[in-house]
Amino acid sequence: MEQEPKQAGSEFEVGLDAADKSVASFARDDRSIDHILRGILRRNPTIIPAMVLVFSVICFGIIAPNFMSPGVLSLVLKQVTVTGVVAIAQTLIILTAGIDLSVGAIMVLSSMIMGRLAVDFGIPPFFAVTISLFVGALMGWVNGVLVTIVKLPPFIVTLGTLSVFTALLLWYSGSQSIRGADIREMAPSLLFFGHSLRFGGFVLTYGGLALIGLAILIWYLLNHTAWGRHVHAIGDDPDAAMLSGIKINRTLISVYALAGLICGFAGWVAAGRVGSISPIGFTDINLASITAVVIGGTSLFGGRGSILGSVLGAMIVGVFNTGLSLAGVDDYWQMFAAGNLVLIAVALDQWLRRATK
Amino acid sequence: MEQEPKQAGSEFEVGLDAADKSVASFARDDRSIDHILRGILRRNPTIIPAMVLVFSVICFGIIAPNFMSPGVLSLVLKQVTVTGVVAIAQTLIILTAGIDLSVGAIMVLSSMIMGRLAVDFGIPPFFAVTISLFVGALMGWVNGVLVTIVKLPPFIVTLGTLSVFTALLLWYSGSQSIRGADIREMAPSLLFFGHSLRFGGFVLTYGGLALIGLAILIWYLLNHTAWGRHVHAIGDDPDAAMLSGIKINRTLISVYALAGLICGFAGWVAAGRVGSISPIGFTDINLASITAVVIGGTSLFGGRGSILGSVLGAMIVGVFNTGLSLAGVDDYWQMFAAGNLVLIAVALDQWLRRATK
Amino acid sequence: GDLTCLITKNNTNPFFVKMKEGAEAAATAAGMDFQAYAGVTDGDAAPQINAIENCVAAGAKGILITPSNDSVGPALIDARTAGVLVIALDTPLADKNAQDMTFATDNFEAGLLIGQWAAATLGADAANAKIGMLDINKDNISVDVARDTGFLVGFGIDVPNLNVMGSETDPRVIGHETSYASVEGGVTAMENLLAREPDINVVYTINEPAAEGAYQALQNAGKTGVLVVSVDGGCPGIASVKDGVIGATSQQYPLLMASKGVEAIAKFAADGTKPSASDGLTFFNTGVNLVTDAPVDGVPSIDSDRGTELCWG
Amino acid sequence: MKRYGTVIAMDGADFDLYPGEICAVIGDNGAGKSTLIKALSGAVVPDHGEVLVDGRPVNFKSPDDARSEGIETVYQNLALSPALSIANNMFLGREMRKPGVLGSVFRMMDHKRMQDFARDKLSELGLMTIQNINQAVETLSGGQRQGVAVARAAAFGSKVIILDEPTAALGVKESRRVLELILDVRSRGIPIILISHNMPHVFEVADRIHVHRLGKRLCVIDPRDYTMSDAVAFMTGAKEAPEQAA
Amino acid sequence: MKRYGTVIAMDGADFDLYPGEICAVIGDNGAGKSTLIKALSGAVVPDHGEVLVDGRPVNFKSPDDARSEGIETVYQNLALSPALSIANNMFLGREMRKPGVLGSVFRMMDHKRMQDFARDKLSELGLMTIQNINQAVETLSGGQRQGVAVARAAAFGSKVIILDEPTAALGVKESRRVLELILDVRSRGIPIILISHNMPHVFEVADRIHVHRLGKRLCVIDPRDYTMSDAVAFMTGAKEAPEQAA
Ligand SMILES: Nc1ncnc2c1ncn2[C@@H]1O[C@H](COP(=O)(O)OP(=O)(O)OP(=O)(O)O)[C@@H](O)[C@H]1O
Ligand SMILES: Nc1ncnc2c1ncn2[C@@H]1O[C@H](COP(=O)(O)OP(=O)(O)OP(=O)(O)O)[C@@H](O)[C@H]1O
Ligand SMILES: [Mg+2]
Ligand SMILES: [Mg+2]
Repeated sequence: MEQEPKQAGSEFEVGLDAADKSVASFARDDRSIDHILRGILRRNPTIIPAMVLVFSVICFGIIAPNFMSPGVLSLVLKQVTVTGVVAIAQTLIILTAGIDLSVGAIMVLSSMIMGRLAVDFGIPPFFAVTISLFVGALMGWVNGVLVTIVKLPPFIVTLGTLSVFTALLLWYSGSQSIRGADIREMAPSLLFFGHSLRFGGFVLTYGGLALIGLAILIWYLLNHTAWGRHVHAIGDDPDAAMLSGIKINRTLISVYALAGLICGFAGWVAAGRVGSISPIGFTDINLASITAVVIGGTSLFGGRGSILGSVLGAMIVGVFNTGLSLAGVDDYWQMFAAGNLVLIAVALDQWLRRATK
Repeated sequence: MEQEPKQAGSEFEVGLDAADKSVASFARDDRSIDHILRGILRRNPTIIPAMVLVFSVICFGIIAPNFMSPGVLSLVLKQVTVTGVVAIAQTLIILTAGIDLSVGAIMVLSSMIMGRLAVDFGIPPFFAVTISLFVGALMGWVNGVLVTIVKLPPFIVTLGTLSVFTALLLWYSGSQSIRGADIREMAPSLLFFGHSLRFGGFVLTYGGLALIGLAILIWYLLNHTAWGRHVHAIGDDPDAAMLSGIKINRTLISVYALAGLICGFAGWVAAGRVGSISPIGFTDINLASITAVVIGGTSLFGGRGSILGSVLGAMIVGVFNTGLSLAGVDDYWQMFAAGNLVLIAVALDQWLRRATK
Repeated sequence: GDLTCLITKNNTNPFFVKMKEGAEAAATAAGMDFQAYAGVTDGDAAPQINAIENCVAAGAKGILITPSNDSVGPALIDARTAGVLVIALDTPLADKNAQDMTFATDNFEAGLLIGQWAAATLGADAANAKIGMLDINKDNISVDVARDTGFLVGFGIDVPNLNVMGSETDPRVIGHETSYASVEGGVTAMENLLAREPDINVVYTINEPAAEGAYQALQNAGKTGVLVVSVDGGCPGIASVKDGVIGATSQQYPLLMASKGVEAIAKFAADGTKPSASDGLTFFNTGVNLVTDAPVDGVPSIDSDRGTELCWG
Repeated sequence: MKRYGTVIAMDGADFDLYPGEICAVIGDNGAGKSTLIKALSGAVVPDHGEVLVDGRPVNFKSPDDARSEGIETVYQNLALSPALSIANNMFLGREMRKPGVLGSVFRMMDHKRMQDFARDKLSELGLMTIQNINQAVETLSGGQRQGVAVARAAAFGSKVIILDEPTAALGVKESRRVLELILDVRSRGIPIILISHNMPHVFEVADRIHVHRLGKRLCVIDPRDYTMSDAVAFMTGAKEAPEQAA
Repeated sequence: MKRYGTVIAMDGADFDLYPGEICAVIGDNGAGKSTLIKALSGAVVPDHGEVLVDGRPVNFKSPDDARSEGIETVYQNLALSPALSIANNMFLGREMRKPGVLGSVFRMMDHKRMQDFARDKLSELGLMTIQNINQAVETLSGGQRQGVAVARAAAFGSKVIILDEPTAALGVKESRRVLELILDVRSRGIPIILISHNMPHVFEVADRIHVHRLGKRLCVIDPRDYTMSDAVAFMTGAKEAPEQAA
């Protein structure tokens, strides 16, 4: 039964030329204020943490007497600087659907290396800082290689390297801190980020400025370069990204190395903040950075989130801690409040996202 | 152009009756030993941690002089009992593709409640234990409700409740421990699991027996009841499980509550292990339990894993810790080795899984 | 009233919790407001720096602090510049300018007393004793180092470096294990030491919970007659001395430190006078007593009944 | 009616099914066919509207509720658990227990009975030769998986069986088997709802065709009265739909 | 040749493509069609065998390598990033940079140019009216997504375009558009590989038909010489295949 090839289509498709050429469009809600607001929130999810921040500042301004002063507000900024910088690194990793439990270890180890090179070995601070940043990036690179080449889940990789880096830290430092006086004498520039500018009662440390600058830089990279699009695509759906021709391994390794570099930088900022370098320190920064990222609205499943949100998230936690303590709330209850804050912030975020869909 | 309905199919399908009715079968590898071994490994993935355990026991037997004695081997079992019990709870959560950072807090808080009820308030031990187990289950239930009803990611939920439960613990205990002497006097049965049976040099605590019994019980539930199949299905693909008619929320809440109950039970076992009840201690049990689960070959992505593997995983870590400390290795290097152990064990597991596919 | 701040190392060690309760009671009695803060981990300065800054922001008149680390020095100097009286409790700061005064027990002295007691109790056997050391951890936290080396020196062991733990080479010391100053850590650490050397007959412990754990492990292993010594002198610890669980402990007085500290701040707030050091010392010594029911010659001690009267919680 | 946020996926989608018939649902991509059947099978809870079974209003809160009414669905995305075995998947949510105290008190599953039943059902349907009923579903090819999903629905559906594009990913041979199965099920008197984009298939087996457009029932036509090209024209809006015909 | 563990998914699958032709690949489910084209497009690295482009052996290690040779593929599972916009998806992996120092030093993307290009391509293909080129792909219907994937391949494929079951999930109207697009691309002289289970579609557009069976090329037939029922018979093993015809 020979048939005519290249026919114009099955006979039942003849009517198609007359078919409706427009895409299906469904009835839309009226453009009520509610609707417009939802649209704005959907397009700018960072507004949610921003509003939470403003709201909590106002609340504490009412509850805690001294809270609404330039001094206290700049204090909050100062206290969240290190967490904020690390949260930026953590955001990068979480955007790729990973998680980094080793950020704190990388930060403290880089900082220790910087200090010992400059103070104990008398290497010029510039080189000491460069080397420590490089070592930070190297540790991140190791994480990245384990995640991509050995193909282990990021949680496992960084759980393992957390122990490994901490062990190296304790061994390398001999559990000895480097005293602030020695640093000030030998290499004062290691404490650079601890200095500050004053505008009336408002005090802005160089560390705070560095946080803002870094946030802008990474925001630019994520939103205005091809690399940033690739990072989002990988977090969104790694298989799709691979099939789209993105070099997954190379991009992922670069993300981990960059995160390591930022953690190394955080080590420098931390030295300025604390005024000395100690092998124990910032013990809660892993969880604090994850908390900041999560409160900032970045999804732990990857692909969705923002750097600005994470910085705001870190500030929200800072406002709560300082605010509660100024309000004279007990330590336990601060911890209690922090736990509830995480739950409420994320629940609110999820709810708003569902509502604005 | 009316057409005849109910025709026997399009004309191009006429030849189908003669079609090959067998499923596609591809050339198979020969049944070499290699092939058979792979088949066994694929069907029994628990063999991998079991082999790692045996191998590491032998290694330490060579390195550390006293290691291969019944006393030291029973010491390892004793030291991993609490971690093992908590790892069973953690396995349940991880099988549903969740993670529980609050296991340690639940355990210590339940144990504290048990101790204070029995010792400070003189409630009969039986009721004190029952109430504390109930409170453990209740805390797990809270996690489960937040995960299912409020729909927050388990990582966030338990990060939040970790702080909340710890705050409650500090508040409730006033940071006071309950002394062993007081417990022995008022309610010796709280220390039940610290007693032991002796077989020659080999000492088996009741806690160790409880661990084995609990592992068998949960293994039975997971593999021989419908509930266990549902837990696996939910971890595997929650949407598919929901569409298959599984009551996802109810099952998930039951998993979290059961995990809480097991953590409460771990608190009882821990009291026997330590001989007293203190709000501090077991600080690393969260990570230790996750490590044990992961080394035991359970996937963090849910749906695949085994209880027995987790118990073996806990033992592997125990063997490493005790072995290294007997070999006189410094704390740092124990930590270093533990980190590498996680990485190597999981890499090996992944590699074997790929190779045996 | 005026605000007093107390900043402790953590929220979990009963020593600091009692210190907080004592300070709060004293502050209330003196008609002052009171705010307590705690660090997270012993040795981690960052949370304490935040706490110092928050205290200054809240307008505190004085800060009582058990510093985790000398890194809090600069923040304290800033606080002093802002007119806040700074009193270090329990642990002095290396930087003299960082504090107005230290109210403390000499931790080295506390260790020395139990070391001397253990050596004297063993008598001639001290020459071939087998000693297990249960420290907090390997981080060389200053209190940990002072008690550990104090004990060894008191026992008559040569310690070349008093600033770190484990510098001695004497074979009588079997090993230093990490106990995290908790009962659970104490059990595991003691078990590991016993696995290495079953004939240990002297156990130094960083504090009484660790001692409790060590005793538990010894009992499980069926060991009797092992000398367990400790430092702190909390009421549960003294009860353990009474029960024979602990041979001797050096009792400290955190409540005294806290209440003296609060008094000093109250005085400073009232008329600007600053506290002064004890005679012949650079700090205000709140004292230490050896508590044991088996006193030995040459080492002054009090018995457990007296210890119970003085204990802090 | 069902809204996803601001999108109204389904509005005024009346749907009737008569005993022992095969009712096909056709419509453009995104017309709301899957949403309609999800509402019928409890996977999605409609914002308004009601479902009647045997004239009695029912209120499905979950797929489980629908299943207990005897409504079985093969979803577009299959809804199988990849790591579980074929037998476990077939019995997911309705596992058989061992008889006696083992089953009632210890709630032990009867693996053997479930495996036998699953093997019987699969070979009865002649859909494929499965070598090992304990094989994980993830090791099956797409066609075999579709077979398992269809077999599950056919084995347990007592009132209605719903199939959402059961042949989309299937080859010629495999599609034919599914169509034979559908006719076989109807011959047992169980009505079937079939969603498909394949017009020849639809016209071959359907007793009535429900045309869905922009979230609404456009019309219901009898395949004997209209041609495929009419159906396509209605569905795409090229031709005015007839007044409700069936 | 490609093995997945113990399964040999492809063995001896020779494949030729001539300039300017549409070559269809047909075969049963699991015959290895997707594996074959994944090997051609670099998504899977074959264990043995080689790929020649213009007679020159190439060695694709990743889809990126194939893309830089001008080979564009629409995979069965689409390979779009749900959270990224349509424009971003179209340019994923080959983003345009701003001219001048902004682009070369600061590596700034030229959002505007990419959006314009994407809008042009989509409307040029007449495949759909997209309201907003910055809409996330996850907000599109299945048909619209398929359209984006096809448009991407058509816009950038300069040597070969590979389509793996591009119409499986599409409605009648949407399928027709894709077929028109395929013919349109061929008229630009670019050869196309089309995998499909839809025989009428295959016979309508293909110049040659490659029949795949059990991981091997069974035969290559000319649609003018054989009927659909012959092709189905070859593919399912019902009839002996002819000696290599093309
Ligand atoms: N979970 C969801 N969230 C938001 N919108 C949805 C969701 N599910 C479906 N929709 C939208 O509802 C509409 C109807 O979708 P539905 O899946 O019912 O279409 P369909 O007729 O089954 O299409 P197809 O033939 O492609 O399967 C579409 O516009 C779709 O984008
Ligand atoms: N990642 C994988 N792991 C293991 N086996 C695989 C994998 N991908 C494909 N296979 C197997 O290889 C064989 C060929 O699969 P392939 O996807 O190429 O078939 P296909 O011809 O495209 O089928 P379909 O028409 O259903 O798309 C099948 O038996 C399949 O089960
Ligand atoms: Mg659909
Ligand atoms: Mg395919």
